[in-house]
Amino acid sequence: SNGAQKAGDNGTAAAGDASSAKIGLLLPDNVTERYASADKPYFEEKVKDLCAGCTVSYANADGDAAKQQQQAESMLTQGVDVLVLDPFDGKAAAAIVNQAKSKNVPVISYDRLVDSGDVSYYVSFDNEKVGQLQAQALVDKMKDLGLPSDAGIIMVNGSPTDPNAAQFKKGAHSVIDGSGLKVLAEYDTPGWEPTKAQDWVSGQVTKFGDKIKGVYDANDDTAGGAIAALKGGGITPLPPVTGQDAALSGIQRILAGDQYMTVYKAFKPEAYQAAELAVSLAKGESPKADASADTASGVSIPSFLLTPVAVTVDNIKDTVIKDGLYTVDQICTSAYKDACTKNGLE
Amino acid sequence: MTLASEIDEPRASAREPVLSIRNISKGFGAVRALTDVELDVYAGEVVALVGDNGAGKSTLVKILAGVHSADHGTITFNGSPVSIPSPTASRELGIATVFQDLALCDNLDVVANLFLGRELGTGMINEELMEQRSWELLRQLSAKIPSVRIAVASLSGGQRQTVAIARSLIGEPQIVILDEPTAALGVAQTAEVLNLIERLRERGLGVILISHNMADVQAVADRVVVLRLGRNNGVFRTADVSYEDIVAAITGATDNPVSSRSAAHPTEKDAL
Amino acid sequence: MTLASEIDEPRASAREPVLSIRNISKGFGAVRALTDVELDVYAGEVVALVGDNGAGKSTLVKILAGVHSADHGTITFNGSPVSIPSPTASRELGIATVFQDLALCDNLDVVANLFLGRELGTGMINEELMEQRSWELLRQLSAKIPSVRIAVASLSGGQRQTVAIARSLIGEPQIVILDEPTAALGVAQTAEVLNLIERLRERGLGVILISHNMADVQAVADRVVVLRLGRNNGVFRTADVSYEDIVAAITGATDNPVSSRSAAHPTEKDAL
Amino acid sequence: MSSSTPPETRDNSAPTTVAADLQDERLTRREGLRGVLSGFATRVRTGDIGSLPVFLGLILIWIVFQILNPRFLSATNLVDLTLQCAPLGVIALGVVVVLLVAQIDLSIGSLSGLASAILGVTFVSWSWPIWLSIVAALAIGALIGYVYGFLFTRFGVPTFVVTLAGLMGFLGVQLWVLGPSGTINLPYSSWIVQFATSWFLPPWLAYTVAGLVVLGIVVNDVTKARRRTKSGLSTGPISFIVIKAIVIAIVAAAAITWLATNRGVSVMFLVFIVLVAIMATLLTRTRWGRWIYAVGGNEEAARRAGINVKAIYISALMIGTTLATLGGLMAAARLTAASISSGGGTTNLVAIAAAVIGGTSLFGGRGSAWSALLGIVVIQSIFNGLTLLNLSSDAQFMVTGAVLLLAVIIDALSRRSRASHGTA
Amino acid sequence: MSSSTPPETRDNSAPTTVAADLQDERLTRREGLRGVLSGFATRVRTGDIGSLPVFLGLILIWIVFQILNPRFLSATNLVDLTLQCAPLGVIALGVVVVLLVAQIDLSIGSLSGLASAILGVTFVSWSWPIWLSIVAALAIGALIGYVYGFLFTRFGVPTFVVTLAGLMGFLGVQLWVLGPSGTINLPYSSWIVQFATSWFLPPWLAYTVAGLVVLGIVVNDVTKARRRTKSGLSTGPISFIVIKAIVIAIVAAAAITWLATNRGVSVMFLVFIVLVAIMATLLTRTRWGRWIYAVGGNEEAARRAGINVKAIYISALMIGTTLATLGGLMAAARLTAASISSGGGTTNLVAIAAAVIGGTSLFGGRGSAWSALLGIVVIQSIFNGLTLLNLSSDAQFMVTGAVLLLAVIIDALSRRSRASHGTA
Ligand SMILES: Nc1ncnc2c1ncn2[C@@H]1O[C@H](COP(=O)(O)OP(=O)(O)OP(=O)(O)O)[C@@H](O)[C@H]1O
Ligand SMILES: Nc1ncnc2c1ncn2[C@@H]1O[C@H](COP(=O)(O)OP(=O)(O)OP(=O)(O)O)[C@@H](O)[C@H]1O
Ligand SMILES: [Mg+2]
Ligand SMILES: [Mg+2]
Repeated sequence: SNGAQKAGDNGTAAAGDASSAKIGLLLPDNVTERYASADKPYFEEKVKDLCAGCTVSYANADGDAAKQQQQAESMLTQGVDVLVLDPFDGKAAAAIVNQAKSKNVPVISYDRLVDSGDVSYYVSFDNEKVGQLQAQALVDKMKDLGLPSDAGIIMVNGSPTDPNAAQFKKGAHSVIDGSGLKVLAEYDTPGWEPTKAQDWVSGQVTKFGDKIKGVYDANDDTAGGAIAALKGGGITPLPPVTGQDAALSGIQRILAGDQYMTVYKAFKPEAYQAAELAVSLAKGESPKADASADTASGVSIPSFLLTPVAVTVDNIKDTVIKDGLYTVDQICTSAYKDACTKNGLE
Repeated sequence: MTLASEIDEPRASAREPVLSIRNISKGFGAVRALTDVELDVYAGEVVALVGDNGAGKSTLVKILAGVHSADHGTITFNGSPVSIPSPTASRELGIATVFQDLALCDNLDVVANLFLGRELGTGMINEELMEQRSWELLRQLSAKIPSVRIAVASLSGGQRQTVAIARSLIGEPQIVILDEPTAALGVAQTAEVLNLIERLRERGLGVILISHNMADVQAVADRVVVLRLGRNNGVFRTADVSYEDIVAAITGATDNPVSSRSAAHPTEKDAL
Repeated sequence: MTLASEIDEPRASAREPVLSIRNISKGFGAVRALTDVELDVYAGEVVALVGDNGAGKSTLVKILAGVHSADHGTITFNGSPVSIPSPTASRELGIATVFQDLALCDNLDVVANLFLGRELGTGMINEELMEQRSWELLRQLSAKIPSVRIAVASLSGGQRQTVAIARSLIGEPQIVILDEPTAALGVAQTAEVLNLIERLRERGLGVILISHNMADVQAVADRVVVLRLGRNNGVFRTADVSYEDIVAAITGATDNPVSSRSAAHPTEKDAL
Repeated sequence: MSSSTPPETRDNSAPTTVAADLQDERLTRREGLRGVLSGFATRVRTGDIGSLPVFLGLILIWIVFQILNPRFLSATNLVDLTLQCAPLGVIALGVVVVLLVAQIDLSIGSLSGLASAILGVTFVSWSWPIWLSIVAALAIGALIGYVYGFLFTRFGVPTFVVTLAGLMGFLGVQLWVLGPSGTINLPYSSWIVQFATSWFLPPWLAYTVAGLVVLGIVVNDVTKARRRTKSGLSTGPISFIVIKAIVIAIVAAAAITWLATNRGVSVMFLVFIVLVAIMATLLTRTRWGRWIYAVGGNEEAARRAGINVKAIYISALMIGTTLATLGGLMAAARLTAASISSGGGTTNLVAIAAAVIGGTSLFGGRGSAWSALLGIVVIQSIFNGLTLLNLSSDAQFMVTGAVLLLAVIIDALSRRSRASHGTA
Repeated sequence: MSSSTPPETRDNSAPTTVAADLQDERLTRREGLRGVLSGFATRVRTGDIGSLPVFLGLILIWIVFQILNPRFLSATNLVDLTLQCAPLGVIALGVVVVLLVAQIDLSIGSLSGLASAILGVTFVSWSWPIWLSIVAALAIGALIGYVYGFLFTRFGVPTFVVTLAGLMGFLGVQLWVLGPSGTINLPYSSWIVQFATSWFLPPWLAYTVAGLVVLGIVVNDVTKARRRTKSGLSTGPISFIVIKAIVIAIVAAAAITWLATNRGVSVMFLVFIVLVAIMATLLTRTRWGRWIYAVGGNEEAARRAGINVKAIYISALMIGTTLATLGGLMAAARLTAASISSGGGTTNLVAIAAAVIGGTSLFGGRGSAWSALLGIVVIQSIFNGLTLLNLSSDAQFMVTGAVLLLAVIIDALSRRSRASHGTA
């Protein structure tokens, strides 16, 4: 690993002047609501805080690796001093790092790791860890419910064309495969489309009926589709369903008792961490990382790794509300008033 | 060149023409299809518009039908100047047109084409009534169409033309324009169309007939207007003019392929 | 009904016909367009195929051109039975066809249409040579086309027909089939096409001419074959037959719209 | 390809009184029920059979999936299938109308997503009454269609490009509307969600409806036959009307009985069918429908016939967009959520493909409202059947492609002879 | 809309020797350079101006983006723009050919993805020599096109549905091929990656190439004029040929000089341009090209003219699929990776839209190879310019839609008068 590079030897236009540095923020897609609603605003907020003269350029790749490359190019054209890159495709994004390197622009790999030894830092939650967390929560819950250890579950994974989905899936399997639970069927949801998940789960309900004792679901949106299918298929009581992203809709479903859990990745600390790092890189500093992560090709990257939290109905208050991700008002809309009262959210 | 005003107007010379066009010009890109053309049509009169291929006859018809707009020139209808921006406007003035390219909807059946834009029935379309009327109309023209419930795409050339002509009989026009109506028709159907034109004249309508068949023209037309290369090239009363004169006006020379052909084949009938 | 064999064969009665079709039938859905039709064409002979609208003339032509396939029947070409599954096969046999619907590519210009499928030049297309030849061909037919570099969509009806006819002059056919070639043509162009037909006959080609214009038929045809409602309805030598006889065979009655019209208008020329 | 037709009996002596439409002696005369059947046989032989082959393809698909997984034709799954068909089917119905005028709407997916976003935001976040949200979404859909129509008829911008711009633009609007909150859950208790997920006709009502429909068909057929006879036209045999009605009644009764063993006939699916039937009536029985076909077949001829071509285009595009929003609302209700990804993915192509597979031409002027129903059932059967097979997602994509191809090849094969019969 | 044309000078006395194509007295006669210019003016007035309006739209877009962000026209960004245009442009070039025969290929995206997967697996995982991987990918592309063509010409299955099946099927194959490893990085040092990312013409070479091209154009024009004169046809004035060459030379030199201040002219972009030029020559100068237009304009007429219509369809579809795979290879090389999401997203629609915006008709028979170049530059300029503007993605989508619409409205507006001049 090359560690941090000096922003000072940046060859582009704004070189040297750290108080008016330009920082590029590249986010991968729009289907996952966290990027637009959390990462971007928090990141910008923190940068403004630390360095009033700095500017943040933002672009979202809408789930297209080539588009992300194009966006990175245009940021380099604009002369950014630091790139904060959340790659849509961690492997393909190596090209972006390469290009940045040739212009002496340091790259922070954000949230997902770019498979390149030239990355300066990595700030993230561990995607495999997320899968493990989801699976572990499901396994534990099913044990709590007194279900036999070989009870049937179905798995609704993420998009087959999304590399991160493969990591969630891998993490989940590492837990489930050892738990004795029986995976009745498994599905990669094209494009993370909730309707696709719904249609698939409907089919499984037809096939397995109430043999389905639990549902592993990779994110909250597809979980919504799965739950609609389970309800439509008349499965009562609803089996526990997992999720991810702590989407507002997911939190509401958890309150209402439709969904068992979601994975809350504290976006705010993550975004803040990335912002701090970006500003110090722009100033030419090279902060010391407290951990490291290995890329797929085995290069160790200095890292700041945050821990994801499983959110169930019991800790909503202590996590998403405490962190200010949502206000109680946002969550407790008229349809969820009763559920909120019941669970002590007011 | 002889202008309309220079020869006797037909029947009632004091009467105003129903339709009168003056100085109409129209260009397509580098080609001037019409240059300062004039034409009058009186009620109860059949005017034949003749001319060589590409003389601009159909272009003139399309201007009257609202398909093209003229580059300049004026159109007077029933004494007042009008503009004809669209086919609907033309129809509303009372002009019914049978186009040379027929303008049928190939995917619709004969009945639907006949009544297109004038469907019968209140609310829902009354198919039975329309089919019955269609058979009547077509029989009147001696059409040989086996079924009126097949798409016009599968009709023969003459059958298609019959359908197009039958359309002009629906509605109450003041002027009927027929652009080469008998080109694809059989002998019997042609005779019926000539009969029809005479019936229209008797009902007091103005008829513009375009045809390359001088026998047909001489049989029914009162006046013959000749276009040549987009310009007026003479107006004749049919009664006063010989076949050779018309052909000479059309081709622009007394020495033309028709005359040389009839010189070479003296046995052929002079009507060719 | 008179069959081909019952009347004298033209010129050389010992010769085989170039093209001979027997018992051809063709149905479209519930409509029988052709029933047991026969026809012979000899080299150096012009056969006129006449009949009412929808008699099945164009259907027969399309069968010979490989556009439709017959339901049954046999086609003999130069003495040997052939099948004509595609237009290419028809062309390769030496049959050139001018279709009633012209079959032009509206988006291509006149030159491209004229030489379609037979472009000149080795490797690249030689546009200049083709344009030059086009002007020659078109002038030969007295065509009044201002530019050969405009899309045929914007040509007049007669201009389009001239283009279609000019196409049949390219290549070396044994049989030329003309389906109503003069329907949209002006008088001069019609005369040129009749001249052309005579030149083709002199070159020893067999010509099938379809026309509703009996004057044209009588001017150039050696034999007249009449179809009526999809069946043979008589074969005549042109020299031996009168206009009235042909019309009677076409309409299936001596008492028909044509005869009643000429009775009512005794002044009209009998050729109508 | 010149297959010989068997000799047909032909009667040369003209009968004394023949219906006005049967007087031509070239017509093969067919009378009575046998005539109807033999006419049908000829049409099958010549490939002139409308959507019959797709229908056969559908049955084949059902049989194969049933063999592969005996749950495929279970009542549960069929009820699911009807629920899956309805939203996309409504969108496909709009596509049919747009295709009939030889235009295309690529933005149906975005519009359905936008509709769900509007429903989510106005109904849930802003607490509007639900009918107002629905009306607002539909009105916006109609307005967008009007704008498309205006741009197309006024400036001549190809609808392909206008609606491509719409695809992007309204995807943006959808993101922006849902922006701050992301996915919005629709309350499970709201009637629109209930309607889409748990309203089913009780069996007695379903039977009654089916009975009324069959009665309506009989009355309609008989009235029509009467009027034809009165106008001196030929009519089919009365026995055919009766047999047709009986067959429909039996099929409907069997379907209802089978579905009733599970949840029954879904109200949402019934709404879809009713919409298709209404559209079919509009298209075949009214001036507007006639003009739609005329404009799609030959715009210039329609214009010369005095038809207001612009109004026809605008109306067709408005129906396309309005039904797309309606379909989007139904999809959101079924999902019980308005999501950012609603209407994304393959919605566009699947809806258009349904219309095309059902038999509507991409080149205008040919097709029927029923093709939306047939097409969407074929496509969703494939998706549904494959889902039950539990394939990995790569295999799933491959098999979907293959089955789709097979379905259309069956269709095409049985039409193949048509070209050689000259109606191509 | 009947704007009056200014009176044109007209000479009724026929000159002594007039070229064969100028003898008709209805023709407005125009001579010399002024004639060329006044002819052009008439064409502008009557809306008969080919792709000029899109071109003006492009310039407008460039000006606006340059005002909004002064880096838009910087050499760096323009070089990036050329690199972004090439892969999709190659795909769009294939689309043009397919659209010319009035067909459509919806699977171009999947095919480009499949090509990148094949490259990744064979070249990287199986260590094939790179040329073999490329040939294999192209061969598979061509084969798929052949199969499409076979299914279409043999069974008459609409290409819309065949290629929709292909879209799904080949996406499946792509996933399956890349299955175990997901994304495969291409070595940065391989020549294909270098070609796509860092091969640029040195300025002297770029100037030489440009000089040769201009020379070629002049020679071609002069030879043509000679041959026309020899055939007794009219020719444009020699001064026009010279002026045209000078203008092209100046524009090319300016562009090269400006790009050379950054990396210079990309070899990949040059390859794209060369492909477009070759295709343009094939389409306008060879029999095959002529027949492509004929089949697209009137299939039946082409068939009756003895053209092997099936072969034409098959060749067009094969070109479409082969260029789609080639574009996919270029995209993969530029991305330096074969990813499971390659060719997904909007690839399909953007490539088709580029062809349409460039002026190729969706209904066949109208368009030119250059429309792929023009269209892709317009679209990528929009995408590129918007990226520079730092918009959130909802705004980005909305603005993309709006700008796209604007670009085509400018085009449509300037053509509006055409209908009233009867060439519609
Ligand atoms: N839409 C158009 N675009 C360009 N030129 C046209 C258009 N329509 C007609 N022309 C040209 O205008 C001239 C006159 O055409 P028009 O159709 O009026 O002739 P016509 O007298 O009807 O001939 P015909 O007897 O052959 O039908 C022709 O030279 C034709 O090429
Ligand atoms: N493709 C088709 N599909 C259905 N019926 C057809 C088709 N082509 C022709 N017919 C029918 O066959 C009959 C004969 O048509 P055909 O075109 O051969 O007549 P024709 O003798 O050429 O008449 P015309 O003199 O009017 O050109 C007509 O009744 C027509 O409706
Ligand atoms: Mg004309
Ligand atoms: Mg005919």
